[in-house]
Amino acid sequence: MKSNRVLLSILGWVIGFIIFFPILWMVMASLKTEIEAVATPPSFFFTPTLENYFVVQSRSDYLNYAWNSIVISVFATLLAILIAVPASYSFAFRPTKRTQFKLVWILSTKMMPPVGVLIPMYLFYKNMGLLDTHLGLILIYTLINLPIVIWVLYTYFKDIPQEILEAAQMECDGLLNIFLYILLPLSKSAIFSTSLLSIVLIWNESFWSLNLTAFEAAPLTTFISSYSSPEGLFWAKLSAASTLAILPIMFLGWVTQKQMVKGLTLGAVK
Amino acid sequence: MKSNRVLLSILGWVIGFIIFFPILWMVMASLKTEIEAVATPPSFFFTPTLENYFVVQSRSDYLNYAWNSIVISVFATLLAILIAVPASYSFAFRPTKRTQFKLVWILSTKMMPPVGVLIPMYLFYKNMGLLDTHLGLILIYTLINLPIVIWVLYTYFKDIPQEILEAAQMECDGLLNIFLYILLPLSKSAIFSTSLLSIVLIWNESFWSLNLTAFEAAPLTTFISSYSSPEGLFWAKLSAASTLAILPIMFLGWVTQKQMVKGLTLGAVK
Amino acid sequence: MGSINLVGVSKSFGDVLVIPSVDLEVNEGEFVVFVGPSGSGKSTLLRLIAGLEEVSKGRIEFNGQDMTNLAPAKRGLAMVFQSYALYPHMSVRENIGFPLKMAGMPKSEIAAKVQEAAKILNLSEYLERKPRQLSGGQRQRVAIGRAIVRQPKAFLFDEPLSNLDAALRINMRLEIMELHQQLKTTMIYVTHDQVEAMTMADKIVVLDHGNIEQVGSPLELYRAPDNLFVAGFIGAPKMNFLTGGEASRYNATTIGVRPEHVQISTSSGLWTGKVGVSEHLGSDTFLHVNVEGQQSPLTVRADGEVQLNYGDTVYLSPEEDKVHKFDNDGKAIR
Amino acid sequence: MGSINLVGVSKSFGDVLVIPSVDLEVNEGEFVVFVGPSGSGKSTLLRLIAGLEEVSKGRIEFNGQDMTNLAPAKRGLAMVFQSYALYPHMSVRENIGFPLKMAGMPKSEIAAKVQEAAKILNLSEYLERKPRQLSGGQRQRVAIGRAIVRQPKAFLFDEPLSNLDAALRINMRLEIMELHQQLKTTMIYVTHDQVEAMTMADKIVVLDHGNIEQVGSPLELYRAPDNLFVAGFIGAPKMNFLTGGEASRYNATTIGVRPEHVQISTSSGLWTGKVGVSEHLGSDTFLHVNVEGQQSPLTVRADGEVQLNYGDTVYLSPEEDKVHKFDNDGKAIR
Repeated sequence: MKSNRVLLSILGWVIGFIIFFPILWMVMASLKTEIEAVATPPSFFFTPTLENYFVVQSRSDYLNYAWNSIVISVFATLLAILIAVPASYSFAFRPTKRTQFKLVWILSTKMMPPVGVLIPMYLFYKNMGLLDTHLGLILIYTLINLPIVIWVLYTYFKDIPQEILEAAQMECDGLLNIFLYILLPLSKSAIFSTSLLSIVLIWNESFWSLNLTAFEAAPLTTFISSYSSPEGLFWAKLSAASTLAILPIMFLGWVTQKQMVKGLTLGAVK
Repeated sequence: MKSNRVLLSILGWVIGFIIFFPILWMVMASLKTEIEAVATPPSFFFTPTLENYFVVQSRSDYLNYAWNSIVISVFATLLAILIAVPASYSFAFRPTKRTQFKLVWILSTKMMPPVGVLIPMYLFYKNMGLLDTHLGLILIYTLINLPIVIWVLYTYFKDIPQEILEAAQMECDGLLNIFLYILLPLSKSAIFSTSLLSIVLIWNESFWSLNLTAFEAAPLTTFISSYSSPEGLFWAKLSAASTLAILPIMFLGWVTQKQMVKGLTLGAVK
Repeated sequence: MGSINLVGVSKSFGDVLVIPSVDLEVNEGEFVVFVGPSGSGKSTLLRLIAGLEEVSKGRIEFNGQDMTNLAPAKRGLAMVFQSYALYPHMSVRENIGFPLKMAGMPKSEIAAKVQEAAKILNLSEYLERKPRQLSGGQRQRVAIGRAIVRQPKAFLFDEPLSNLDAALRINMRLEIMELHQQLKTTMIYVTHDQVEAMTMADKIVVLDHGNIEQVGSPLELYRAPDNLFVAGFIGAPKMNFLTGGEASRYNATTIGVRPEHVQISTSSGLWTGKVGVSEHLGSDTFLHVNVEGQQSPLTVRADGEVQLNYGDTVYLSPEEDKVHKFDNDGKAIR
Repeated sequence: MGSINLVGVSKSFGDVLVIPSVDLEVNEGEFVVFVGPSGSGKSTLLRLIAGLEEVSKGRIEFNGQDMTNLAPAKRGLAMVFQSYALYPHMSVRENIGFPLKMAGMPKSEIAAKVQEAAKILNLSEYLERKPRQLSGGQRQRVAIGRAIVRQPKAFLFDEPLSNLDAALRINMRLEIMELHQQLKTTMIYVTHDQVEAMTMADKIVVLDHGNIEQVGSPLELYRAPDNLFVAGFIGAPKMNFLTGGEASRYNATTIGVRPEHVQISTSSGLWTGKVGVSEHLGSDTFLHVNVEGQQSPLTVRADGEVQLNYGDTVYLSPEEDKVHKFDNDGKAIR
C-alpha cells in the first residue's frame, strides 16, 4: 500500500517532467550558441549566453510586436466583454424556449474552419483598408472570441440565484442600478478570468494575424514565424524569439493564478 | 410595440445574412472562372462551372488529404476519450482538496502558445521518425484536446447525482459493472457530443499539421494552404479547395445537430 | 397604511392559464396567509402583487390606487424570499442598509436604522459578517431586517421558513408573529404548510389550481370548510372521508369527520373496524382503523396511553355535531 | 435473518472525528430509527453500515459475522436513498429488476419477481415508464421496490420521505410501516424528524454530535428522557424548560414539563404569566405564555375551543408526576 503510493508519486513526477521538458528545452536552447543548439543528443551543461536575445531584438523590433500584441488582445477582449455581458445576462435571466438553441448555434460558429472564409475576409479587409491595422485585428478577434466569452459568462450568470436579482428588483429602481450594485460585484472575478482567457487566446492566435498583418499591427505570433522562415532555421534564435513571445503571457498567468482559479471554479465547483 | 418587433426581426435577418455572407461568397467563387472571381464588385449572376473542382482533384489528390483528416481526427478523438473518461470520473466522483487546482492546471496548459514548443517537438518527432505519419499527428492531437475533453466530461459527470452511483455500488459488484450499466448509458450523449467537438477542433487545426506533415499524413488544412502559396493566388481554385475541405465537417455537424444540442445543453441547462 | 385589493386578476404563462380570475381584499394590518399544494398558484399570486410578474388581466390596487403596472421598487412593498436572497458580496450591515441606500437616504440615518433593526432581530454582533458566515436562521433574520428598515406598506413572505429545520422553523414562526404584533403592518405570507397557515394567519386564503377555494379565519376553515378540498387540506391529521351507505345515512354523498371527533371503544359503536398501524407520539396516539366497506383506513386520535394491538377489533362513533356533509359536487351541505 | 452489531465503531473524515465511538445492537426484525439534528452523524452511521463509507475503527457484524471490510454489494443490504436514486435511463421494470440482473438471476425469474413487487406497491401500470415520468411518491415506491426484490438481510432508509410533500409523506410513512408488518425484515431508518421517529420506530436511537444520547422505545424516550438533549428533541411541541428558583424547588438545576402536562387557569396556579402569541390548530390551541423570571415563553396545550387574548394574565400548574428533573450536567434525576 505504502510503496504503491511512493511509486505513484515518482510516476507522477516523471510524467510532469516529460510534459515540462519542451519548455525547459526551449529556454535552454535560447541560451546556447547555434551550433550547440542542434547537437544531438542535446547537451545539458553549457555556458549560457544572452547573445541570441540581443540579435533577435536588433534584427526585428521585438517591442513593436509586443506592443501590438498587448493593444490588440486587451482591446479585443474589452470589446468582447462589453458585448457578451448583456448577451449572457439576457440568456441567463430572461430565457425563452429558443435560448438553448441560440447558445448552441453561437458555439457552432466556432466549428467552421477559418480557412473557409479567408479569401472573402482578406478581400473585405483590403477594400475597407483594414489590412495590417490594429482596428482590423481587434474586430476579428472580438468576433472570434465572442462565442466563448458569452458561454463562460452565461455559465457563471446561470449560477446566480434568480431570487437575488428579484430581491434587487424589489429594492432598486432600474436595470442599471441592479447591474452596478448587484450583478457586477457578484461576477467580477468571473469577468476577470474570462478576460484573461480571452487575452491568452488572442495572444496565441496565429492564423489571422499571419494573414491579415505585415508589420505595423503584427503581433508576436508573426514575430516568431519570421524566424522559422524557409531560408534556414536558426534553432537558438527561434528559441530566444519564442521565449520572448511567451514571456509576457506566462508572467500574466503566474501573477493572476489565484484570481483565475477562483473565477474558473467558483461557478463550476462551488 | 409591434412595428418594433418587425424592425428587430429584419435587423436580425440582415445581421444573419452578413455573418453568412463569407460562406456564400466562397461557394459562389468556387463556381466561377478565375477572372470572374476577382472582379470587383463581385458579380451575383454568372454561369456556374465545376471546372475548379476537377482541376483541384486532378492537381492534388483531394481524397488522400480527406482520408488523412478522417483517420487522424477519429483516432485522436477516440484516444482522448479513452484517457479522459477515467480522469473525469475520478475528478467528479472522488474529489480531493486539490481537484480544483488540478483541473485549472490542466486547462492552463492550453494557454501556452504552441509556437513556444515547436522546435523541441519538431526535433523530437524527427528523431522518433514520427514526422509526416498518422501516429505522430494522432498523438499530438490527443494531447492537445485532452484538457478540453476532460473539462467537458467532468462538467457533465459532476451533474450526475452521487446517490445514483451509490445505489449502483449497493447493487452491483465492481467498478466495471457500474461503468458499463450505469455511467456509460447515462453519459453516452455527452461523450458523443464531446467526441464531435474534438473531431471538429482537430479537423480545423492547422499549426501542427502544417509543421509536422508534408503529404503522406497531411490533412485537409495542408491541402488548402497549398493553394494559398506565394507563387500566385488563384481565388476560384482556393475557394473550391476550401469548400471541399469544409464540406465533410459541415455535413457531419448538420447530421448530428440534434444529438449535439442534447449533449451540450443537458448538463448546462437541464 | 396598506390595504390591498385584487380585482379580477388573472395570469397566463404563454398558453397556460395559471390563475383564472381572483378577487381578494386584504385589509390594513391583517396577517393573510395564502396556502395550497404546489401548483396552486399561491406564489404566482404573491409575485403578481410584488410586481415580479406582469398581470395578464385585472387590476391590483393599494389603498384604492391602481398599481397594476408600477415597477416593483415603486410599490413600497418588501419581500422575504424562500432562499433568503441575501446579497453574497455585502456584509449583513450592507445587506440591511441596501434598500435605504437605493432610496437615497443619508449615510448617518441609514446607520441608525440598521442599528435599530439589528437590535430587534438580535443581529448586532453579526453586522460585519458576510451571509455565508451565518446560520440559516440568522440569514432569515437578515432578510427580515432588510424588509423592516424600509417601513414598507406591506410585507410579502414567500415560504420563508421552508429551508429551516423543524425546531428553528417553529422559533422563526413565533418571531414573525411577534413582529406582526409589534409593527401591525399588513403581511401576506405564502406557505404550503397548513399548520403554519393555521397558527399564523388572521385570514387564510386556500388556493387550488389558481382558484380561491375559501377565505376565512383559521377556526372558520377548521369548523366549516366550504368543500371537500378545504376539508381535506386544513387540519392534521387529515379529515376522514366516508362514502356510500355511511354517507347516505346523513343524506350526503360524502361525509367527513376529523380524527379528534371520533370516539373509539372496544365494546360498541356505529362503525366496526380492525386496528392497522398505530402512531404513538407520546402526547397522542393515532390509530389507523380499517372500517368495513371503506377503501382507506380511518384515523382516530386517542390519548397517549391507549394500547391496542395490530388486528384488534374496535368500534368507532363520530361526534354527531362534528360530522361534515358534502354533496355530489363536493360542496358542503349546511 | 438480520441482526446487526456495531462494536466500538468510529469514523473520522481527515482530522475531523465525526463519530467518536458507537456500540449498538439491532435485533432481527426490528424497526430502528436513527434520529438527530443535522450534523449528528446519523447518516454517516447508516452509510458505515451500508459500506459506502469505510469504518475508521471498530467492527460491524451481521449475525455475528464480521463484515467491516466487505464491499457494499456483498453485504446483502438494500438501501433507499433520499433522492430515490433511480437510474434515469432505465424503465421502472429495469430499475426494479436491476439488482437481480446483477446477481445473475435468469430473465424469467426476474420478470416474475418484478411483477410481484410491482403488484405490492401498486406500480403495475407504470412498469414501462421512465423515472422522470413518475410523481415523487411513485418514484419513492420504485426505490422501495428495487430494495424489496433483493430480499435483503436488512433495509436501510436514508431520510426517504424528506423530498415529498406533507400529505404524501404521511401516506408513505404508513406504507413503509405496513411493509414492515408484512415482511418482518430488519429496517434501519434515518430521519431528522422526531415525529417520523416516534410513529414508526420499534426502537429509537437518538444521536447528537456522533454520540448516542439514548436508545429506547418511543414511549420510553417520551416518558423518561435520559438528558436535556433527548427531552428537548423528542415530543412536539418541545418540552418547556425552567431554571433558577422554579427548578430548585424540585431540587434540580433544570426542570422540564411538556406543553400537554401544564394546566392553565384564569384564577390560580403555581406560575403566573401573560399570554403571548397563540396558535389555533382547530384540534388544539397552543398558547405561548411569558412566565415571570423565565427567559423564553412556556408553551401550553389547551383544547381547541379556548379563547384567550394577547396580554391576558393566566396561571399555570404542571402535573406534578409529569415533571422531569435534570442535574447540573443535564442528566435526568430519577
